[in-house]
Amino acid sequence: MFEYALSVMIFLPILAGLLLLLCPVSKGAARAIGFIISVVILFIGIEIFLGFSGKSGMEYVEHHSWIPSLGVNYALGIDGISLLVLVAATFLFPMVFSVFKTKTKGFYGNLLLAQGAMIGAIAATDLILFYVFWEIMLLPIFFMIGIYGGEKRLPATLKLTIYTIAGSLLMLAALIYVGTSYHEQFGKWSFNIADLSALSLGGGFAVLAFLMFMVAFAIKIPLFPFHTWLPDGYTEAPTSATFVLSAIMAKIGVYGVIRFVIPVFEIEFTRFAVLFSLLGVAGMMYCGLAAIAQKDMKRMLAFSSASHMGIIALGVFCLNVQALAGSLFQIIAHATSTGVLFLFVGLMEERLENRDIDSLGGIAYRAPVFATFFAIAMLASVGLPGTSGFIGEFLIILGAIKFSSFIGFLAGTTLVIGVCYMLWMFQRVFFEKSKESTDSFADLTTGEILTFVPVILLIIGMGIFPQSFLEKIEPTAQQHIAQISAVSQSQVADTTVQNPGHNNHKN
Amino acid sequence: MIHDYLILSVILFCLGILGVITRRNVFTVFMSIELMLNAANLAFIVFSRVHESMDGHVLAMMVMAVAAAEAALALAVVILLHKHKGKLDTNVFSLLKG
Amino acid sequence: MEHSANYLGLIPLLPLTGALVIGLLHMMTCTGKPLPEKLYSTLACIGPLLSFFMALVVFFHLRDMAPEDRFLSHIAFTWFAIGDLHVDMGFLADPLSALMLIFVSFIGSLIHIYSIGYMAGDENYGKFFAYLNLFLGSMLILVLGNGPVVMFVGWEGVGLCSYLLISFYTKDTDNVLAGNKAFIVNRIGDLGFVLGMSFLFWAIGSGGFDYLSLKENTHLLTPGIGFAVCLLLFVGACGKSAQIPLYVWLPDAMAGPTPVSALIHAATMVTAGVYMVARFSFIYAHVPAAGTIVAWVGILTALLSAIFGMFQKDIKKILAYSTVSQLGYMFAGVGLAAYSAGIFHVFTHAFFKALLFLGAGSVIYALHHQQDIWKMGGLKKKMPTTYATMLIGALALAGCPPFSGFFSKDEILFSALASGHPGIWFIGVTVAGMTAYYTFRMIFLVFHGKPRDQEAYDHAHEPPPVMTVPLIILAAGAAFAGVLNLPGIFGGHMSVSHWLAPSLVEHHPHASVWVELFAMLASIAAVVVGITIAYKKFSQGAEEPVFTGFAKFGYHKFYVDEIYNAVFVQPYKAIGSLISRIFEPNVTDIHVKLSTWIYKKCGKGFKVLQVGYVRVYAIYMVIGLSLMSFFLSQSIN
Amino acid sequence: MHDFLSLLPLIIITAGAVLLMLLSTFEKTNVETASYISMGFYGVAFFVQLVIGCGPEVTIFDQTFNGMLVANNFSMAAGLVILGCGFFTSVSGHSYFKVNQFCTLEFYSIMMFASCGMILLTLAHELISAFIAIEIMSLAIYILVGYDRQNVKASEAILKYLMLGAFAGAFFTMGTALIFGAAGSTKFMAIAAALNMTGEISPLLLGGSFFILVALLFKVAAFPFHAWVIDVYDGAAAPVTGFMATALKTAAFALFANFLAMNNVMHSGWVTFLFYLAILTMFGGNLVAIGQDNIKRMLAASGIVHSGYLLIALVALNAEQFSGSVIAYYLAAYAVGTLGIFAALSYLSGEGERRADFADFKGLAKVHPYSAAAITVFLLSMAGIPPTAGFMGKFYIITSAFNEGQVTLAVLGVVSSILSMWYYLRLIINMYFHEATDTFEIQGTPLATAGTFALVFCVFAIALYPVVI
Amino acid sequence: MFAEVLFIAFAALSVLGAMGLILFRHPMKGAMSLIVTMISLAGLYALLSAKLIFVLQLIVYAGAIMSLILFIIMFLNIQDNDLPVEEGRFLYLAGGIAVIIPIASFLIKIVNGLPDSQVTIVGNGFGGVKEVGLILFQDWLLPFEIVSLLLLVALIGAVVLAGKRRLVK
Repeated sequence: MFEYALSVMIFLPILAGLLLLLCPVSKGAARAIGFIISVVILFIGIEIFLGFSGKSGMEYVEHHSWIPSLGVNYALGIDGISLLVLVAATFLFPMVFSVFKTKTKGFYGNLLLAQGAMIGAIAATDLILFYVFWEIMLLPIFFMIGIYGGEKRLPATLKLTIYTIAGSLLMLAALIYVGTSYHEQFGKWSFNIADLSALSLGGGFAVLAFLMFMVAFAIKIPLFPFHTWLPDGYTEAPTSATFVLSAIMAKIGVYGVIRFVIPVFEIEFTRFAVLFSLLGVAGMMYCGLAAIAQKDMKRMLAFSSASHMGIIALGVFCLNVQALAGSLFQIIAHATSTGVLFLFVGLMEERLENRDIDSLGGIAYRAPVFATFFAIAMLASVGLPGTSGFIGEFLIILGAIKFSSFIGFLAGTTLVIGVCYMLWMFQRVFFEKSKESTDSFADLTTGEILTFVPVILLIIGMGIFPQSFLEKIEPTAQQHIAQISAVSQSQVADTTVQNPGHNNHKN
Repeated sequence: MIHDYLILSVILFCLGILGVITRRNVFTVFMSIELMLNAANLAFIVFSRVHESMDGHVLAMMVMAVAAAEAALALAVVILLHKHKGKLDTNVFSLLKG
Repeated sequence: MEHSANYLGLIPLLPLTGALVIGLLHMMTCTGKPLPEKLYSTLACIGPLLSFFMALVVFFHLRDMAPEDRFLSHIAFTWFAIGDLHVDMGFLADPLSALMLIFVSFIGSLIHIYSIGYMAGDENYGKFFAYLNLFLGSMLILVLGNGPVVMFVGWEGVGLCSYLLISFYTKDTDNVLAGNKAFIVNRIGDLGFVLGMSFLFWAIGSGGFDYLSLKENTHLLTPGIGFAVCLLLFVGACGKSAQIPLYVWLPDAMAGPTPVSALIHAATMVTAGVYMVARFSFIYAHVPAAGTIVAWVGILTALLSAIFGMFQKDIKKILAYSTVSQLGYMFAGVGLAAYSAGIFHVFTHAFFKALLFLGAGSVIYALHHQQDIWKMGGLKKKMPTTYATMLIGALALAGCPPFSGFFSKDEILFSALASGHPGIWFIGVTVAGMTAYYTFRMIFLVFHGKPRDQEAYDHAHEPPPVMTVPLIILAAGAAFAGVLNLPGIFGGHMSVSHWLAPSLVEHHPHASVWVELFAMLASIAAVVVGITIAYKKFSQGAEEPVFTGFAKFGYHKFYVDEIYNAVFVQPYKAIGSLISRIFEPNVTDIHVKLSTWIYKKCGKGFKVLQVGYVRVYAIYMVIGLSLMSFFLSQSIN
Repeated sequence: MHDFLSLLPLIIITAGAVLLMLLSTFEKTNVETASYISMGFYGVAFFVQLVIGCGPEVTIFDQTFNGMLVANNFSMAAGLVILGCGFFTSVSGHSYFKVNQFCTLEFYSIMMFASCGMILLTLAHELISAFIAIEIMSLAIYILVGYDRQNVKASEAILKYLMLGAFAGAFFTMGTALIFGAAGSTKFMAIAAALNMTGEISPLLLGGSFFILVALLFKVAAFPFHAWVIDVYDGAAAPVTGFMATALKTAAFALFANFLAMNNVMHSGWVTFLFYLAILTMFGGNLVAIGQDNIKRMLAASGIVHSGYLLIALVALNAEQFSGSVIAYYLAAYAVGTLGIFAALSYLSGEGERRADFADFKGLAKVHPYSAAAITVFLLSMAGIPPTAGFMGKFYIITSAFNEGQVTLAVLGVVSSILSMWYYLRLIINMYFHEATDTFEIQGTPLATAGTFALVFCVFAIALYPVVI
Repeated sequence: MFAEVLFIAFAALSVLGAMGLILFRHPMKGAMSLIVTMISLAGLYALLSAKLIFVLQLIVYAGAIMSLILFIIMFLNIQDNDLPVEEGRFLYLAGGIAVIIPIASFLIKIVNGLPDSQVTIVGNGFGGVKEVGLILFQDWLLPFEIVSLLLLVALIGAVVLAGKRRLVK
């Protein structure tokens, strides 16, 4: 039954999405179909999560030949790295269908397409297949922003699309380079990630290819200074698209780094780890600082999301198992906190048609349930212990300290920076005197409460019982780190990475 | 001696190019192209003579045939253009640009 | 030897459950018809009282064990484990935490009861109790946690609750700002805590990241890392316990309801820093230099806030500064490795400060939220119970023998002198005098003399018993708690110190009885001087003075808030807007803008080249050809 | 017998052309019938071509034709593409000429003659036959371009194309003459033999092959011989533009590849030259395309860019074991996308092609969602976004470039496709993200619409089952 | 010797004719000078023993094609004021020459790299009708056949483009 679970998860939403786009279906029916499909996917996702044994290998493997002459396969599988990302991509979608009632069928269709493509990108173990899904998932987002976005959507869409496509095309070149190198070294074609990790690359172009990969992922994550598409994109996008972008798509960027870059480019990765971790930290601080000055709630959250992504990326670059596991955990924690915050803002926007922080106020008195939920998600996003946000951030900071005390210190400042803008925003929007614009704000309906309660419970549950998640990802994370440290010790024993003191000096 | 023939062919060819790029009269341009074809023909004949094979002659004949066909079409086009504008200046036809 | 006690987990869980239940009830009903207050108050008090009861059980359980293995632990579940890092959601009760546990739950319960009266009629009655329960639960986690990470949960939890409670009256922007400030400043401290924890883990944490394992591995700690860890942890303590330079949030935190001030800012949350340093005594003992820094920071904080306290006119602000000042003492104590003295001061301070705050609350309650002491006066007659209890509290705070404050404070000052820090001792004695002065300044202005605001005075009355009874209980504690740690000089056995000894790594300075006596007399003298001056100046209906010179400087708290605002807050916001207005669109985005610009220009340029003249196209071809031929003719010779 | 079978598609097409030519003398036959007839012939020829398949390499009628025609997998695939292009052009012509009534029966006849020349071109392994085939193709295309005699733009287009085409043809003859002088023959086999003898390209051969390359580069609109293509595409009718953009390019590249792959010496001699030209072509094309507001002009410019990619494939081809599969696949992918757009344009652009600019298609998605979606698919395919055929094509080309060590070219190819995103997206944005101001009435027959959707299917089918490789 | 003199004469004539083509403003004069070039080229073919081509050059090229061109020129009745005013023609010429020099020098370099040899008129039927015809129909059957196709296309094209249009509905 679950032999083809991954394929079903990929193609069920894609086919349903295409059907919605192509067939004349009413708005409500489209939403219902989308909801049902996403719930089905959710159940399969839960089943996969529960059935996942947590050993370090791939599970739920599917393998079919696609382009034999180049060794490209339709190969799917899930391991500890992809599991949580997959969970994020499956768990959160039903909410979108349940919360946003007013969109057209094309919107729901695109949403389904995005989900299918994302699951495809997460589950693919073949680089080319991954790339295919990676590109496909941008398309629905493109249309969603362009058609349903805000006032200034056109430049934002263009910027986002061209930016990300530019990145991914560079990645295409890099991954083909990797494939041909494999062909040269082993005499046969393969783009399977397990095979490719056996590659030993060297020389100038390896570095270039590595950087191309990294740029592609850095744009998607987005890592400073490649984040400039994000504020406009996130702000102008319809909220559910923002949610998809922030909660899942950005994570696939991080996931890509872990899955595809680390195993193939161990040496380059260790060599550049300091640089990239600095970028991660710089992005965290930069976006965090930028967030405080925002007047638009969504834009503020956009910067906040970028800021958190900086931390998550940092965890990947720290090259130890705590930070890596922290990042993986934070992937889903961030999806449930910041992602859900975007949904909340979307709700507010739907009700008030206003996101301007200064013109809001006193929502907590009108909508206590909403305010409470918002506060919980917000606290999770600032990493309060007992919520999902803490575990990941703590592990990342812990790992960063090991990696370099200076970077660790800077990473720690996220605790302060995040809380500043969040509290200030919360104060101005939810507290203080209620204003005319918010007088009519209605609290969450029962349906909406039912939608959000699972997530809220997940936020808290993941904060209290993270081990059930961590134990599934730990073996793979251990294996990854073992692999990279073996290589880095044998080949670049004297590089900067091993010596935090030296890093301090360098920075 | 062969050199002289070939150089003559080159000169004619280059004069043909010159005609194409410097003149605006449709007729002159077409005739310049004919001149280039003739230069090529001369080269065919010369090489044919060098290799002492008559393949070059056949090739030259083919080129003549092609030239004839092209000329036929070109003249039809000239008539067409003349009907439109009454002029044979290539610069007159610059609606499509940018 | 494992002493397991499953019920340990219940102690924090009970108030937390209460918080959840009350919170849900309140959330669901607050827009409609509110539920009866009785329901909330009953629900709210069950948890803390049960916790207190269990704390007593823990205490007696521990007492029955041999002193050297007096600990109970309970590991609920593995919280998270990655690589070497293994963190359990576990609880540890040893003498130190048991002591904290008892008074936290005890005072917590009392404050809950007091709040029933104080908050009566508030529209957010339920919310208040939910927060209060949540706060108590977090505090209990903090105290009971078996390792730094679990402690951090409570640590952040109380920070959150203090934010929620300080900004309880959310309609007023200032309150929310005060709450924000508290949370943010606390977070700065937490940053230190987290970093300290991380360093600690990488240094000695691989064998287990709970106190007991860490204690066993302390010898692995290198002095350098140890020093860093101590300082970083102390930064955390500074944040939570309001020490220089992070004390600024505490006075502002008085914006919350008065029971909150009592609970958070007297008895429990602010002492967390002291508790933490004592908890890590095994590390601080390892690095004495760090302890000295802690002590100096503490005593300077004491001095600074005593100065501020002398000039305040808001009754709660006075108490707030006195809290900061007393916390300074505590840090001086724990910094000088007199952990038990410090903890004992925490203990006594909890009683008298809670008492004072609740008493102040009564006054404020009676005067309809009037907090300015220059608008009070002569309340002695109207509110005798309050007056009597507060007087006891004031005497304890001032350090008058034989009240509790005297013994605990004296213990600290004595160890300062004995361990060879006369500077600290001297400042400590001075601060004692100042404390006496401003405490009695408050007492005299509020209760003595003539009423300054006749109308308010006329309406003033003693609060209901639900509020006065806790006052009386606390007064008893404030008066007699000192007995628990009576030094040998008075024939006592230092019971608290002995009780705490297994949990702490401390060395007792040995000094002669004369030194002890001298120290005691000196501080008594200082107190007497302080009270006398206060009596002279304020007992007979003094009028509000206009501050000038140093007094004005002191009244404005040396303009520290303004300086912080100018040095940190405004630049922070300025950087934020600089980034988002100028940097983001013009600098970071420059590669996008530039490439777009070049791209468009090129497009225009090539559009021009497409002139539409066929001859020109031929010329392009020929130019291309001729360039190519030029290069090709280079290749043939 | 196989020799004859290999020529059968060519014969069928020629027969069709002649038949239509004869029919045109009868008043009774109308244009629609003619388009059905041509569809039929194209279809039959396509399937014959498909069914015959091919062995590795067959010299057709070795004795009679003296080894001038060689069929192989590559020519077979290119032939399929050309026939497919012809078929779909007839399909879109059917609708187009319902609205734009300047068509006569000869249109289809000439188109089939053009296809005939193209197929000859894919088979030709001899220079003068190739030249004649080029001329058959070109003359036919000239006629098609200028078919609308009332339209001064069409006449201008034919003038430009004819003049420059003949100019390039003159270079081809000169090149042939020089090669004839160097090798004593114009057959590829003989030239290859001569090259193998010397081991390097002699100056005379260099000059000759240079001129031949120039002519071919002109035909494929490589930089700097690209300027004509934009104006000519603009001036020609949409179906014609589609046809010349795809089939002509396929045929020209077939000859190009066959010529270069004649042997290793020839190929390696020109690698550097083509390397720079590929770069220039890609970037030049992109920069031209950026500024265009007219869809056909943009597509013309993007065609230049695609020629650039194909030049990469030429640089990276392996002359020792030439299969041409990468080029053929890319050509097919490109053809499907481009034909699709032109098919859509031929029923959407209205009478006299009044909707030609990007802005004219604002809000198309609101009125004709399916057509807009189809155009989007084609554009994405041309932009190389998976899972379309264009992506696979690009993937193969970059892979082959890497595999032959042409790293720089591969990377620059990628950079160029980044640059090209803008103008492809621009049309999509216009169609989807604006409100409709036009009613977009569709006159004519539904055939072109059907053809468009068939091509959408092809885009995905080719991508997901890359049979050619 | 005689051949050389003839070559020089023909070459000079042909170059002069070509220059006339480029320089004369009126296409009629250009066409006349092109005919000069073609005839002198025919002479050169004769010198190269290409008898058939010599004949064809005279008949087909100089005769048929050029008279067709002349006919059209006269048919269109081109007046002086119909002609483009080509200002700066000589400037263009100078620029054009500058552009062409690399091409020319490239070609001349190639030519100079070839071994030179004398050309004498060969008898023995080289270039005769029969010999060329045999080759044409034996070796070059394919080009010959497809040229017919080409001519057919050109024919139809001329009809379509310049002929009388009858629209078929």
